[in-house]
Amino acid sequence: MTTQQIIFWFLSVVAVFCAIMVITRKNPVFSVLYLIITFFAISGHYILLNAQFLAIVNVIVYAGAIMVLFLFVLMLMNLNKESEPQKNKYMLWSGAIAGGMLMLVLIDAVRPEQKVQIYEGLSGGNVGLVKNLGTRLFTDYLVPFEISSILFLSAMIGAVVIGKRD
Amino acid sequence: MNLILFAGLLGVIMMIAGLLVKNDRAITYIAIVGISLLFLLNLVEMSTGPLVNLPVKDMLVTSKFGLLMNAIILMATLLYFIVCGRHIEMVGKHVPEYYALIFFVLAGAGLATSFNNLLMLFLGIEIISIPLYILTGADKRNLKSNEASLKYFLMGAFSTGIMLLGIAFIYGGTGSIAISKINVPESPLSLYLITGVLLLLISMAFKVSAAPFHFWTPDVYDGAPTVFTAFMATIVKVAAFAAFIHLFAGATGIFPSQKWKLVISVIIALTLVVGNITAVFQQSVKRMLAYSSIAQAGFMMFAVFSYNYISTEGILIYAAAYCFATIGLFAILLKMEDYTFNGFNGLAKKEPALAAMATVFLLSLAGIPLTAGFFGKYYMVASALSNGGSYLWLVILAMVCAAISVFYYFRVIQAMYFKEVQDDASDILPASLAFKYGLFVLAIFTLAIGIMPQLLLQYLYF
Amino acid sequence: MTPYSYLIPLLPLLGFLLNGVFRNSLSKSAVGIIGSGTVLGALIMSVLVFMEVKGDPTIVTLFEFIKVGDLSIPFSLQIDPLSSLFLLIITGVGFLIHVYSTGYMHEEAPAHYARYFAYLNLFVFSMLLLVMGANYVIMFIGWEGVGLCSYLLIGFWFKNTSYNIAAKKAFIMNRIGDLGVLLAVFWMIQKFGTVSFAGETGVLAQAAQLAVNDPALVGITLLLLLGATGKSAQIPLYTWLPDAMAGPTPVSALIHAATMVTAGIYMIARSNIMFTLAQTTSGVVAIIGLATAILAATIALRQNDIKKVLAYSTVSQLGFMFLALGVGSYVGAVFHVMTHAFFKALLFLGAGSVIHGMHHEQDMRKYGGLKKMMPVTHFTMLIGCLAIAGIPGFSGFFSKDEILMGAFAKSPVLYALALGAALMTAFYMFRLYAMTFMGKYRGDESHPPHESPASMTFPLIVLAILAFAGGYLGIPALFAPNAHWLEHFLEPVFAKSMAITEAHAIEHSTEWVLMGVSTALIVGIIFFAINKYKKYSDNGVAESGLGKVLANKWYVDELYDAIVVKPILGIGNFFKNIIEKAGIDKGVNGVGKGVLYLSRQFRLIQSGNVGNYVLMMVVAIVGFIWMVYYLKL
Amino acid sequence: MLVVLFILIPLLAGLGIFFTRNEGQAKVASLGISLVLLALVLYAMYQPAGSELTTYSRIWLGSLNSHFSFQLDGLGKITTLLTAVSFPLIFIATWDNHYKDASHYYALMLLTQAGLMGVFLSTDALLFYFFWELALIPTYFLVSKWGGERRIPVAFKFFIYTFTGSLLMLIGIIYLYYKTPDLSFAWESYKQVQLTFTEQTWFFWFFFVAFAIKMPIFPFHTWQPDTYEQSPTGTTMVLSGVMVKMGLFGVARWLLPVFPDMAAKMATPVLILCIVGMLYASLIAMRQDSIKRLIAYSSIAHIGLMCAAFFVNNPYGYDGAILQLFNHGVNIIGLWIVVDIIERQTGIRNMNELGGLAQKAPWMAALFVVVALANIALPLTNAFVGEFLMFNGLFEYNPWFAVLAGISIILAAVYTLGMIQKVFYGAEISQAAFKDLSKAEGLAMLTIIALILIVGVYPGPMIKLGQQGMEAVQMAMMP
Amino acid sequence: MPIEYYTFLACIIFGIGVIGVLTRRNAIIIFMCIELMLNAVNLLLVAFSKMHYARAVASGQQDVISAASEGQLFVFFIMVVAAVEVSVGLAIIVMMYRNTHNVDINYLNRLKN
Repeated sequence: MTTQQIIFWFLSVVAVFCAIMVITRKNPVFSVLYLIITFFAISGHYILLNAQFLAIVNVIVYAGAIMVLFLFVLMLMNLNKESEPQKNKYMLWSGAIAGGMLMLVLIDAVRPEQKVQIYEGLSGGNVGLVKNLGTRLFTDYLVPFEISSILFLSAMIGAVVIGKRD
Repeated sequence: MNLILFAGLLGVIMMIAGLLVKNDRAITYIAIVGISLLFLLNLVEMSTGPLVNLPVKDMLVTSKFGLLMNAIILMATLLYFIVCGRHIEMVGKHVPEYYALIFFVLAGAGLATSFNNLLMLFLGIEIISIPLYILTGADKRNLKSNEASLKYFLMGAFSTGIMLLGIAFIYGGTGSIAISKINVPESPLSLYLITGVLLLLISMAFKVSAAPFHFWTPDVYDGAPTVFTAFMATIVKVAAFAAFIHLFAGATGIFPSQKWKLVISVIIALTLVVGNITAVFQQSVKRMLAYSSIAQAGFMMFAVFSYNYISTEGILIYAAAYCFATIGLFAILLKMEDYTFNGFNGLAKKEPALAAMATVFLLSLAGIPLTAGFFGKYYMVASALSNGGSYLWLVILAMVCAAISVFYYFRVIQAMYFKEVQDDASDILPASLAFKYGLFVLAIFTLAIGIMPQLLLQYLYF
Repeated sequence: MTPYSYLIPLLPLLGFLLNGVFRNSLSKSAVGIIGSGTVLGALIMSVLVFMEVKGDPTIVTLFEFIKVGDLSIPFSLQIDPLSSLFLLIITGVGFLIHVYSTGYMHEEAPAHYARYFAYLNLFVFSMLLLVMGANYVIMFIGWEGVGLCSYLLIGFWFKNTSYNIAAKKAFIMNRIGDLGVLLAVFWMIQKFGTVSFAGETGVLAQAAQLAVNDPALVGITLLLLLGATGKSAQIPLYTWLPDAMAGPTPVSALIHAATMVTAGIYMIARSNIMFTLAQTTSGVVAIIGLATAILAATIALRQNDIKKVLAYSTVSQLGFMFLALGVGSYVGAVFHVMTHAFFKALLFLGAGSVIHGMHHEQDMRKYGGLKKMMPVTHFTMLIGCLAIAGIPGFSGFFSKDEILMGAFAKSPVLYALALGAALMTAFYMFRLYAMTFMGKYRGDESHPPHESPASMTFPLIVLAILAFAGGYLGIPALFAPNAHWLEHFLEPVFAKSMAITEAHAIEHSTEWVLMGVSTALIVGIIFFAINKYKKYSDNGVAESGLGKVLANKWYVDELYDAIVVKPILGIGNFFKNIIEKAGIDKGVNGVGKGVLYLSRQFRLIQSGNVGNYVLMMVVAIVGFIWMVYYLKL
Repeated sequence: MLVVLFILIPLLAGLGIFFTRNEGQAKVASLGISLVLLALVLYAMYQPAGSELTTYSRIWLGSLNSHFSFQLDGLGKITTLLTAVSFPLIFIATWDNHYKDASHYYALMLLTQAGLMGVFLSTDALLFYFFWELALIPTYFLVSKWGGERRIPVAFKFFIYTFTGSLLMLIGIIYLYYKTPDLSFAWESYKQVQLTFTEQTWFFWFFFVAFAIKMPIFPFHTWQPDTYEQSPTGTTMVLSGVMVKMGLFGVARWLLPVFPDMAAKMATPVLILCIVGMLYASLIAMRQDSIKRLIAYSSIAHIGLMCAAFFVNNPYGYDGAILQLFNHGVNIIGLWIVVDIIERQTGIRNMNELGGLAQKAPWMAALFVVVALANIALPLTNAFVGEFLMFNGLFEYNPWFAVLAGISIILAAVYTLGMIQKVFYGAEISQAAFKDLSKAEGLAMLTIIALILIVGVYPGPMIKLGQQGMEAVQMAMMP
Repeated sequence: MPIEYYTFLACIIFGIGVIGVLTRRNAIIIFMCIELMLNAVNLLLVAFSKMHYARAVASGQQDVISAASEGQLFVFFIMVVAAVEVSVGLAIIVMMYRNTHNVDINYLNRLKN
């Protein structure tokens, strides 16, 4: 049991546990908080897979920005009480079963014949460093990078068109 | 790739125009000018090549198919603006924003027809979808519009998740997200690839509203403001199909294999049956058209099912036929005060010209000869049969469904020509001259393609 | 003259067209002249042709009618002894009846008067075509043509629905027979590749090569026989003839006594060789003939409508002719056709004259004592009765005797039965005579009967002469050897058959005895009948027992109605109401309904709940993954 | 070149007439056009086969190798002649009828004629399908706009029924296209298609069903009586006189030469279907009260016989059928003309409520009787020649079939004479005034009767024409 | 450390997300579950990128990082899109809430059949 394995297992357990909590908590606020923890765990995985830059971005963007946004909205609608009436049992179980089925089928589908080792030791190289990614991003991936600006523009307009009171 | 660039640009221009110009009609004119420019640019690109060359690093690829698809999309949009512009102005306060969003969607469509990398596909689909979420909800006071928008958003996001999982697995399988690299890799990773492709296929099926991933379509089309429904049901759907075809045109490594054929054939069968049969009993023409768009998607899926040169030609003709006819019908529907079939009663008396053109569009959708729709269906069936007699059952099913489709398309004709108009019938909004000419052009296109499909296809062959 | 023989049918056709097209503009006299004149012309032509006729047939081909593959059917006419003889009978009797009609139909409105003569001419045309046709198809044209004309003439007074129904019945019964002829023709085409009578390649020549009772031959002849029974009113298709008396009396005389009904005999005589070879069929022919003769005679015993009596007697006489054909005495048959044409036409016209005199009263019970009031009619009628009864010296005697002898030659039983029929004939004919002319007048005195105009009595006289003298064309060898002119005349037609059937020569002694016996019996019956009915008075006692059955014609019509007509109509209703409406059409509409039903159900899947939508999508995804991974392809 | 005019003239004229507002103009114009067309067709009759005038071919869909190719061969001659003859007749006979939006009515009629001409002339499968539908669409509008009270559902049933059949045929057309040696829609290359047994079976039935629905053959016939009853009579004449012949024509042109072996194999089932249909329809016709339905069912019986004759695989059947194809068209139009007059004047369709018309309208009665007699194939009428040959062919194939089918002759006599008796004879039921034939109607009827008698007495030329038409079939079926 | 550990982990988290979408009624929670799905995908991509790096090293190519970095860059773009979706999605939800004072998807049933 090497250290990485210990860390891996630890992070995985945390991630899965919190994910389950996310979908089971009655109170939306708790869900958000658990989701944030999940994201932290996943960031941990990123570091383990030496994607340091992504790990940081994940924490900042997701856990930081997005989740806070969620939190704001929840507060704004003050749904922070345990307001949500439960779905009827039938829907609940059928949903759970269907999702579980999907999970199992996926897992089974992607079980390879023989094992593919992905790392021995932390010798990760500099793939995940800002330098490497940055150069790639602004050379090969320039076009998509620029184009994503259109996305943001439309999101902005969307905020205006939908959000603006009139 | 001009399209992407300039469409984005025009979007921005519209936003600025929104600040400067206060008159909605002027906005519409600007938009029409803009779209015409885009169309001309596309023609230029078709003949002489792109105006500006971006350093695409083979993220994008221009193909004759893609350019022709763009041309169809742009022409359709142009006519759409001409016949529906007035109604876009009526939706709400943010007219320039609506146009801007539409232009962004066109940029996405441009991506969809020219991507050479799954990342670009992903971005394209998102750029198409996100403005649509907004347009769907554009009629803010209307609860149906809200509901449609939220449904569309939730399910769209879900399908995005599926698509991303698929792309991730493809990446896992091939170590790349470039389309050209998608081919069967050495053993241990092939499983990832298959799963990935399947999930990608499913998410695309969602975007083109093929059963059993069609559930969002009727509700969203019904709830959205009718103008935007027209846009979604025609241009956007065609763009999605372009992406679909383009994807499998590139990924020849794994397509077509019997497994995929089976999967797709099941999807087609479900789509045809659900779309056609459910449409029969609808009372609102708008919702009927939503289901008919599902049914037509079932036919277009044939192009994916049997990917060959016939289906490439076919999807072009089908796209054009479907776009023009459906836009025309929606345009006429927009003039109606009541969207039920009875609203059409006696239209031939009140507006013979409209009725005649509506008849042309309906016949085209039903696939009657002398209209473009016939050749659309013809090519689809032909592409399926050109690979031999296996899957004959699918073709027969398709034909039976085509016969069923007559049920609901001809209900409109019967209403227009043979039903007497009741005295309490709500009369129809006045139709401007531009509107009539626009419709007329649509009808002419429908008939022209129906008699001489080459007019459209020639470009592929020189 | 023979090359122009196509003018013979053409003239009446011309008359038909003139009278038909200008029926509103022509005056009655003009109509009568055109109608009778054309037929007279035809008669003259026929006589001229008759003069020239020799043993072997002459064919006059007009044009190619049908030419398909190697089958060629020319539109050609044939002149030979048989056809020329029939030509004379048809045109002769036809002419007389036209003349008679000018008087008889005189009360009709001009338009209808013209229509009547048009039909009559059309009939003569078809009949001539029938006997002149040089192949079975042309014959068939005439064959159906006469059927049509009889239909038109029976329903001449079309205001009266029962007449129309009688006409319809006649046509349909004939159609049944026609189908038989048609099938026979097809069979011939298949077997012989041609339909022409004459020539080495002709049907008859080829048939002559076949073995006795060759199955194809039997089949063909049986089908022809079906046709003949239809046209000549034999069992089982005879019931239309008595109803056909709905038509004007001259029509009954011409069509339903003298000419059309003999078409069947003509056809069988024409194809005699086939029948001779197909002995099975000949047997059937003989039996049918005899049965018909007896059945009809029994019915005639108890009829009170004068025309009905004559109608049944016609059926019975036709039965005699069939018997003759069956026993192979073709000459006898044709002979009887001729004599019968004379005396039966005479009788009908006489009856017509009586009816005309009695203001269209046909019930004999209302007659009586007309002897003085209509002397000419009475006298001619008497000759007719004697002739049909077969009193020696009158024409009927010779022909009937020849038939009886032929029957005896085959078997005494046939002879006995036939004789019985002949006796009944004598009885009912003199019952008719007595009830009509003897005793005292039973009709209403207010308008007493009167003798008919000359235009009507003249034909009666002519026919009376013929009815008396006609027989001397065929004097049996018994009286004077080789005096049988008719036999020699028709010899070439029947040569082949005669060669096959070994002639049973009956010793003259037996022949004398038989003749004596029959004559004695007949005379006895006649006196019995006269005595029984000259004092006839209508004692309103209803018929009972056998008499009732006879009066009701053995209930044959009712039987047919029950076993044929009703079931067919029933099936028709079943198809119309059950299979069509509730079966096929419901099924077709059911498809549409089914689609609507499905549609209603499918709409419910679109529940409007996002949760359900996503759920179904997930399930579908699972399903597809399962398909791809676990479905072995 | 000339043949293109056969299609173009009515097409363009039809489109033009749409915009005339005045009924008289439309009437005169359409009659004139149809007469011009008749003249052209008659002229073309005398052109030798394959001459410049009677053939036309231009590339149409390059990528599909489909041609705009028309040819006037023997088969085409008979059918185009029928089309060209019947339309003037119909226009003349219905001269006194008045329609609302008359211009549209006449325009649609001419469009129908264009479609029919195209069907009969095109030698390119795709083109054939095009015109097949083109002929259908205007009819749909004609029926459901100017028809009787139940016109809309009835017309719709008719349309969807036929459309479904033709879609099956479309599958067949496309499939065969990919089996042709040179990937073309030309009739010639379709005849060279080689198929496996299963393929043949499938597509033979696809084509047959499409044609059988059009003819119609039992049990695909249920659209027909309703449609005939509900359509405006002019349209009914087109439908029963010419349009149902499309099915028979299709059999002769696209079924037998393309699937000769299968046609020979499947002859017996097809014949059984036809003969059952004949008896079935005749028996139902006997029980009809509506004169229109009676004629409709009798037409089913006759069509069944023709279809059967196409499958007996001997020259008698073929020539008889092709000849009868013309005769039946002429005769049934004659019947409808009179029915139309009666219904227009009395408004009655039920025969039991009619009667005694022979007194009021003697000429109409006389002429009708002639046509009716032709309908039951009396000798010296045109139908006799045709039916004689057809039954002969049937007999050659199997005597028992001939016997069974022959029963329908008797039944035909029963119901036809019944109709005559109920309608024209007997006492006058209604005392209302009844006009005899008008000049126009008389002209039409006399023309028809002239045709009946000429063909009936001297059928040689028509038979020759038909034989030319069936040469291709015979070559394919009996090499 | 074999790759399927990570694939399994990703699939599990993804599945949990799906289950969440299916079982919850609160639109916001559902949306969060979708974010969970996206994160699972991100994790998967990063793992794959690491795997491809290892394979490249093992097979001794000189360009060891290009394949690997593609995956990570893709994750970057996914985050971009996610951000956009969130902004739009929350806007829509808020609009909905304004009109109905409710974010329960079971009340979205005006449009059906």
